[in-house]
Amino acid sequence: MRFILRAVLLLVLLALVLSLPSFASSYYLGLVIKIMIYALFALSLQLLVGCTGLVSLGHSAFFGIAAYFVTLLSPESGAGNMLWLLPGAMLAAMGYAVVTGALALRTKGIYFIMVTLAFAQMAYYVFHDTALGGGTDGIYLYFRPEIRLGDWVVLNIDNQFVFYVFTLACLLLTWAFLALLMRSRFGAALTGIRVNEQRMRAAGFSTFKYKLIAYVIGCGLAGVAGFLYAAKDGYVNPELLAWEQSGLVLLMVILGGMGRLWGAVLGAVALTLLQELFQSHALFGEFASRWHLTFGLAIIALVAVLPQGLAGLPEQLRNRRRSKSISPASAQ
Amino acid sequence: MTQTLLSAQHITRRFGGLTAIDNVSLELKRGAVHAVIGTNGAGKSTLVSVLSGELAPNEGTIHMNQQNITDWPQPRRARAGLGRSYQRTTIFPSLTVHENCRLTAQANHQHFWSWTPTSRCLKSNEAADRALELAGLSGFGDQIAGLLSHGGKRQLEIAMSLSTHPSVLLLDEPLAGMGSEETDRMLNLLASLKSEHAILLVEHDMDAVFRISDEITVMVNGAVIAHGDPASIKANPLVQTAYLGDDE
Amino acid sequence: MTTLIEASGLHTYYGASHVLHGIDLRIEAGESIGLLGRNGMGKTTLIRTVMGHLAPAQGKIVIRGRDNTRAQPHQIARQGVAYVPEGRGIFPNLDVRENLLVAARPGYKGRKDWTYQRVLDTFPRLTERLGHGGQQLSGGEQQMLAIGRALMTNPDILILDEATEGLAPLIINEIWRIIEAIRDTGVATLIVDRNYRKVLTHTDRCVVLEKGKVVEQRDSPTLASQTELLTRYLGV
Amino acid sequence: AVKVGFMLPYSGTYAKLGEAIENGFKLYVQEQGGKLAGQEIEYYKVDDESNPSKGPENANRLIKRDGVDILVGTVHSGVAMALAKAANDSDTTLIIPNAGADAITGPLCSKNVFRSSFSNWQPGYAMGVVAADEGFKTAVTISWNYAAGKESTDGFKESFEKGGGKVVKHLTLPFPNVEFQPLLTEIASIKPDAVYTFFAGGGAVKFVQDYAAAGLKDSIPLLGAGFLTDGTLEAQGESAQGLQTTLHYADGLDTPRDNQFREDYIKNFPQLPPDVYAVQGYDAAQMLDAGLKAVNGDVSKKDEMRTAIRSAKIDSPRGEFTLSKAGNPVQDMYLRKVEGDKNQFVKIAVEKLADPARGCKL
Amino acid sequence: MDPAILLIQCLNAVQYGLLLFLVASGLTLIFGIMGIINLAHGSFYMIGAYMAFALQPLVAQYLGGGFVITVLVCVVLATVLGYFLEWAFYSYLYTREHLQQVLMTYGLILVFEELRSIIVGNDVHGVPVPSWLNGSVALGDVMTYPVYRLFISAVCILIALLMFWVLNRTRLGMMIRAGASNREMINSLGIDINRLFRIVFAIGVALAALAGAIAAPVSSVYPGMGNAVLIICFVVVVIGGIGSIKGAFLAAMLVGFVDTFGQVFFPAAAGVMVYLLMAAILLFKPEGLFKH
Ligand SMILES: Nc1ncnc2c1ncn2[C@@H]1O[C@H](COP(=O)(O)OP(=O)(O)OP(=O)(O)O)[C@@H](O)[C@H]1O
Ligand SMILES: Nc1ncnc2c1ncn2[C@@H]1O[C@H](COP(=O)(O)OP(=O)(O)OP(=O)(O)O)[C@@H](O)[C@H]1O
Ligand SMILES: [Mg+2]
Ligand SMILES: [Mg+2]
Repeated sequence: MRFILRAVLLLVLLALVLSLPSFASSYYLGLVIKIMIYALFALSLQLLVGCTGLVSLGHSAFFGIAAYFVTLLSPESGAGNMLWLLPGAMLAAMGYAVVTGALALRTKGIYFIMVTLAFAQMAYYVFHDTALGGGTDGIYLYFRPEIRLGDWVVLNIDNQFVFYVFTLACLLLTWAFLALLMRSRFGAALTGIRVNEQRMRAAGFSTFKYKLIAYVIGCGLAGVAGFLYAAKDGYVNPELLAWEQSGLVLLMVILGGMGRLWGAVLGAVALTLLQELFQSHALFGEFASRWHLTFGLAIIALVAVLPQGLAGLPEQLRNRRRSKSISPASAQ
Repeated sequence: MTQTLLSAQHITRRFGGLTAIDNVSLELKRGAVHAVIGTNGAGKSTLVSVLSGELAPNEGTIHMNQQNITDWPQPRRARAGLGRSYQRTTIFPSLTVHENCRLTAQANHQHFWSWTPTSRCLKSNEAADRALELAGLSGFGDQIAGLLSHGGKRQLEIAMSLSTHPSVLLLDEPLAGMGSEETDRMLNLLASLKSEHAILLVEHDMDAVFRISDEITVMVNGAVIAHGDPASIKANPLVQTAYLGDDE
Repeated sequence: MTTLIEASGLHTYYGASHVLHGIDLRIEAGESIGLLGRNGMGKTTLIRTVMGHLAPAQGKIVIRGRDNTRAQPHQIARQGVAYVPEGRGIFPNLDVRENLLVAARPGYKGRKDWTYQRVLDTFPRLTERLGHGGQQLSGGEQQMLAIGRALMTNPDILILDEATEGLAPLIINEIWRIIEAIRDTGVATLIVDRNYRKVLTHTDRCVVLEKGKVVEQRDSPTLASQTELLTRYLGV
Repeated sequence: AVKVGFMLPYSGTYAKLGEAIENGFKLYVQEQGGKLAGQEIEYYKVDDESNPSKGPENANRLIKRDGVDILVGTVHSGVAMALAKAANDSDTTLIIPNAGADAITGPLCSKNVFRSSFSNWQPGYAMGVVAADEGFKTAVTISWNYAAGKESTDGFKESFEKGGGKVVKHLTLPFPNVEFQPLLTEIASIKPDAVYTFFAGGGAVKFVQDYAAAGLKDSIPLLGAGFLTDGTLEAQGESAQGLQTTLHYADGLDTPRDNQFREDYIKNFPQLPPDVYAVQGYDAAQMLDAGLKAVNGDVSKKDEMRTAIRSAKIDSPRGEFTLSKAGNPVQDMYLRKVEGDKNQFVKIAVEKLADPARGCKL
Repeated sequence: MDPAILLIQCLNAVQYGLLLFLVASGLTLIFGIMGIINLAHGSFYMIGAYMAFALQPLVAQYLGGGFVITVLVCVVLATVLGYFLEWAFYSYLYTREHLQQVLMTYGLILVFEELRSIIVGNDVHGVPVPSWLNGSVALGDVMTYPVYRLFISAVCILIALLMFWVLNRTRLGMMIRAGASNREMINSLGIDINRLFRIVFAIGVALAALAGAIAAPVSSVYPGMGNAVLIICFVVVVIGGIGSIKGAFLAAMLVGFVDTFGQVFFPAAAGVMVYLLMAAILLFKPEGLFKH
């Protein structure tokens, strides 16, 4: 019963998502694409933060490296081939992740946060201070990569709708992949490591290996998001690697709810839409240019009422209802 | 059958200026419970950590099944059959009791690219069930581990150590916080495990120690002051003044 | 004799799970009480409720005649209630000396029986470890520190939850001696310990809990002789 | 009606500049009776936060969501790059009222992109000429390690060395660090004849203060691109007095056109001084007006409109200017000197200075 | 390099390091010791600086005081603000997941920054150096060194010593550290942890504001100034080892030296030098220089 309900819900959702381009303007389609890219990005971080307990404040580095990778290696006069650009971008991100991850994982907790930040800042300054990627001005990607076999163009994502579907597919694949991963033994081990690493080692798990693999996978997926981002706007800038960007995606994960995959997606949707909402002159008039204020207050309010993030809301309500039915007793 | 599974020679471990373990040697044999007792701060927990690979010794070597494992990291030793429990409870409070054990049991089935959901991993489910049963927690499988009472958590701690089918068990005060009933059950369990395992038992409960152990090592201030069978230890005046006291 | 603590009709929940089912407990000044019961029967929960760490859903806690049901733990502590928790609660980032000194305060009505020096004299082992961080202590050392720290508050009642857990027999005897000494100074004690025989010998009265209810309450010597009761409730 | 989209910083460091630009633009439209070429002007606004990584989407808010005909923006070079890309992709006409990135009217120049301000190269080049004229032989350049700084100091170097001087060292510090002390010590140890610098906003204030506090101001003249002392004089106070900068605008130009502009501006926006940013906004509106007039307000005739803008002669408060092929003003660069709270006009440093537009294929 | 110049650069490094410590001091308390990840710390710094700017005329007019009175007024107001904020926003976060604090303090940054824009505007403003500190000393033949910077250094050293003393030598310090590691236990010992933490938080805010107010004459006040110092403050606290004043002080010095000489000797890599330093230190000492 529950399963059928879910399946129907899913189908309706899917139909809605697929028909979106027919009624949304190209701007809103773009907005949805952006949300999906951030959702993918947040998902990749959720694997680290929520699932493995590796709070990284340097995740934007991998996003940015992949974005720069496609942009720098795409030909200027025609579309590049996604068949190697996408894996290449992922590999570039993963390569940096292997090196920095192996080092950063020697530390724990807040120190890990800061070391990841440090490595991200290093990457940031490479693009910011050298001419490699056009310096602070950034560089353009003139043509979205396409899938090409020999001379046969299998998929061209130039069209906004195609790009939309392509992004959606990437998001869903990533989501499904992570969901499977977390249900597998590997995922269970990650959960164990998050909760109590000492015990996992005592049981016989080489936790370092697990963490490193999770880290590299997460960073590779961030690379996918970076690839899509570069393809979406065709413009990359060092600010893509800035710590503010890492902070933003971390906020998405926290707001959405840690440890639950769909929390990351919810967080990305919520944070992006809130920004959009408060910046809307149509709704807020002149006050829209003071959107930082409303946005900030909204975040504070959300933290206040959602101790477990958006994804924890149903559980929270359930608990509330239950504890109402019996007389309440709260631990302090 | 007395086969030596684990032997440690001349282990020394220092923390800064403090020598927590001072030239300690001991052997763990299949079929025997080897108790390590000693004053508080004698270095017993440190010894367990050194044997299990959590801490590196400053000096000395450790052999397991005739292999030199001194340089092996802890997970590798664990996979080779070395299990330990902790003096301070280290469980996964957010998971259920059964999941706790299943998770540790999976250490024996780490196939990276196996994608079956954990809940359907038969072998580890079985191992978990068995371990819970042994530790006397079979009815509690679905309870959230963090909500167990202190004693319950201690039992779970043991169950988790057992779930990986270790051949050598290092138990750091497994009876602490357990009621008499559970203590009894635990001792019976140890007695039944003895035939297949080599067991190192760190414990302050002297009744239990003298009841179950075959061999006792007494440590004071990092050094071994006595070693022998329970009767001789009980009679040893040195041990009495340093550790046992003149209990009624 | 005046009544120090009087708890009546306590019901305590953890979220949805109902743990204490209407417990009454009275402690007179200077009295020594043992709390017995199997694992998970609610001993710790009762203590934490009395200490103000858990809010009872129903019931009343009265200390020295004043209602303290909704009082914060620090307010309870300031009325002369000292607590040595299960698991000790040592401050890992403070050294031994600081762990003791941070707790120092005159007791109710300015009592000052326990000085830093007296505590150290009581636990010579701690004297050797003064500069060590709380985290570096062995289990037994930590336990001693926790008791010493509780004494630094010059309490009228000392609540000991599994105070001898993980201690060497020698030390355990020492601790029972100290408990006895504390009793002699007129400090009330509330003791939870799995060694029920020791509890019975070192207390005036014992309360037996089962599933969050008081099922038995007698003079310790009387209870000690009732083997079949003990077997029923404690499984011995 | 013609839809004009402002993509400007309304928050953060550059918020004030955004405001001035918008004011300037609106002032011109108001002077024309609220209409350009007979068309009502509808405004749309987006806060670009001076964040390039949000640039493309912010640009698309205006282009795609609001469907604007003309884009006006922005201050930050990186954001302007994003804006230019979005404008190119959608073939929207863009007028840049400040950002000076050389590339926009260089290798990335495009038929639909114009600038009413300057290229980073221009003030630097002008100052190089002045410095060489004054007989300085050696100079040190200093800026943040970012594109704008590099472009400006390169401009200076080009003309200064052409004039026989030598830039002995280019000092940089990471953006947005403001701990200048080590570099000031470097300067003191090199003892050049002059220092040329490119800083703006808070960094400019601090640099000028630190430079004076380190006692260098009296021994080594400090030269700069005009932003060093524009909108920052109140904060810089005494330490800025006498500094020489080059820019395409100055106080005390004393032309009827400029006096009129200033009077009107102060009347309309009493709380803000008429500054170079207001002029740039004002001229952006003039450029748009020139284009719209040529097509009688029909914005769909994009090519004609753009050709008209490109060939227009703008009667700016700063003095008349035309646009180069690449869309950048060909304008007089002024040497100014700080006197009180004014960047007082001294002389024309270079007449009709055109950006070389290196790499532009138009 | 000429030895005199080298010496001056060392002075610059020390001075910068001290300034960093001053800004990071409040963070050491709030983040390092209480364990609250407070992103809004930079905002408190900004608020201090803007208060110094905005209150100066008012103080002169109504209290007839100069710079010192202004700074004192800033500190008092900041303490009140901190006390209020802890009560209103932070107090209910202690029992939550640590990262929730990140989210909320991020919200606070936005609010503070926008309020600043609404109240004071977006201009850059200078804050005059008090006249009695307005001199300078000659260094070498062309350079001079402002007395005010020496004054800042003196204040930094004073604060460092004071903090060290309070935290390590006084009972208040013990209570703070104890409360940071186990709130429930310190509560059981009769100490009102909520009030204690509220006070400590307020002191942390006051320190940040003090740093802002004192640094204002050399840094001027400008939009976004708070966020610019935020990350470097965290770097300082973390390099030093969380919870260690001594460590934070040393780390600030190290960062000062690395940054100064990085700019001089490796200008191309100046941006990454500090981060390289942090990464290197944490890789060899995974818990900072002085772990607690
Ligand atoms: N990480 C550490 N750093 C410094 N000293 C330590 C550390 N761990 C333990 N010690 C010290 O080493 C000594 C031995 O400690 P250990 O925990 O092994 O004792 P133990 O025999 O298990 O005592 P108990 O029976 O009380 O648990 C103690 O004095 C303790 O203070
Ligand atoms: N934090 C908690 N949340 C929910 N339930 C809890 C929690 N702590 C304890 N319980 C439950 O409350 C009951 C009483 O626990 P309590 O710790 O009071 O028992 P106890 O008598 O002290 O046992 P022990 O001798 O093992 O310490 C147990 O069933 C336990 O599972
Ligand atoms: Mg031990
Ligand atoms: Mg208990």
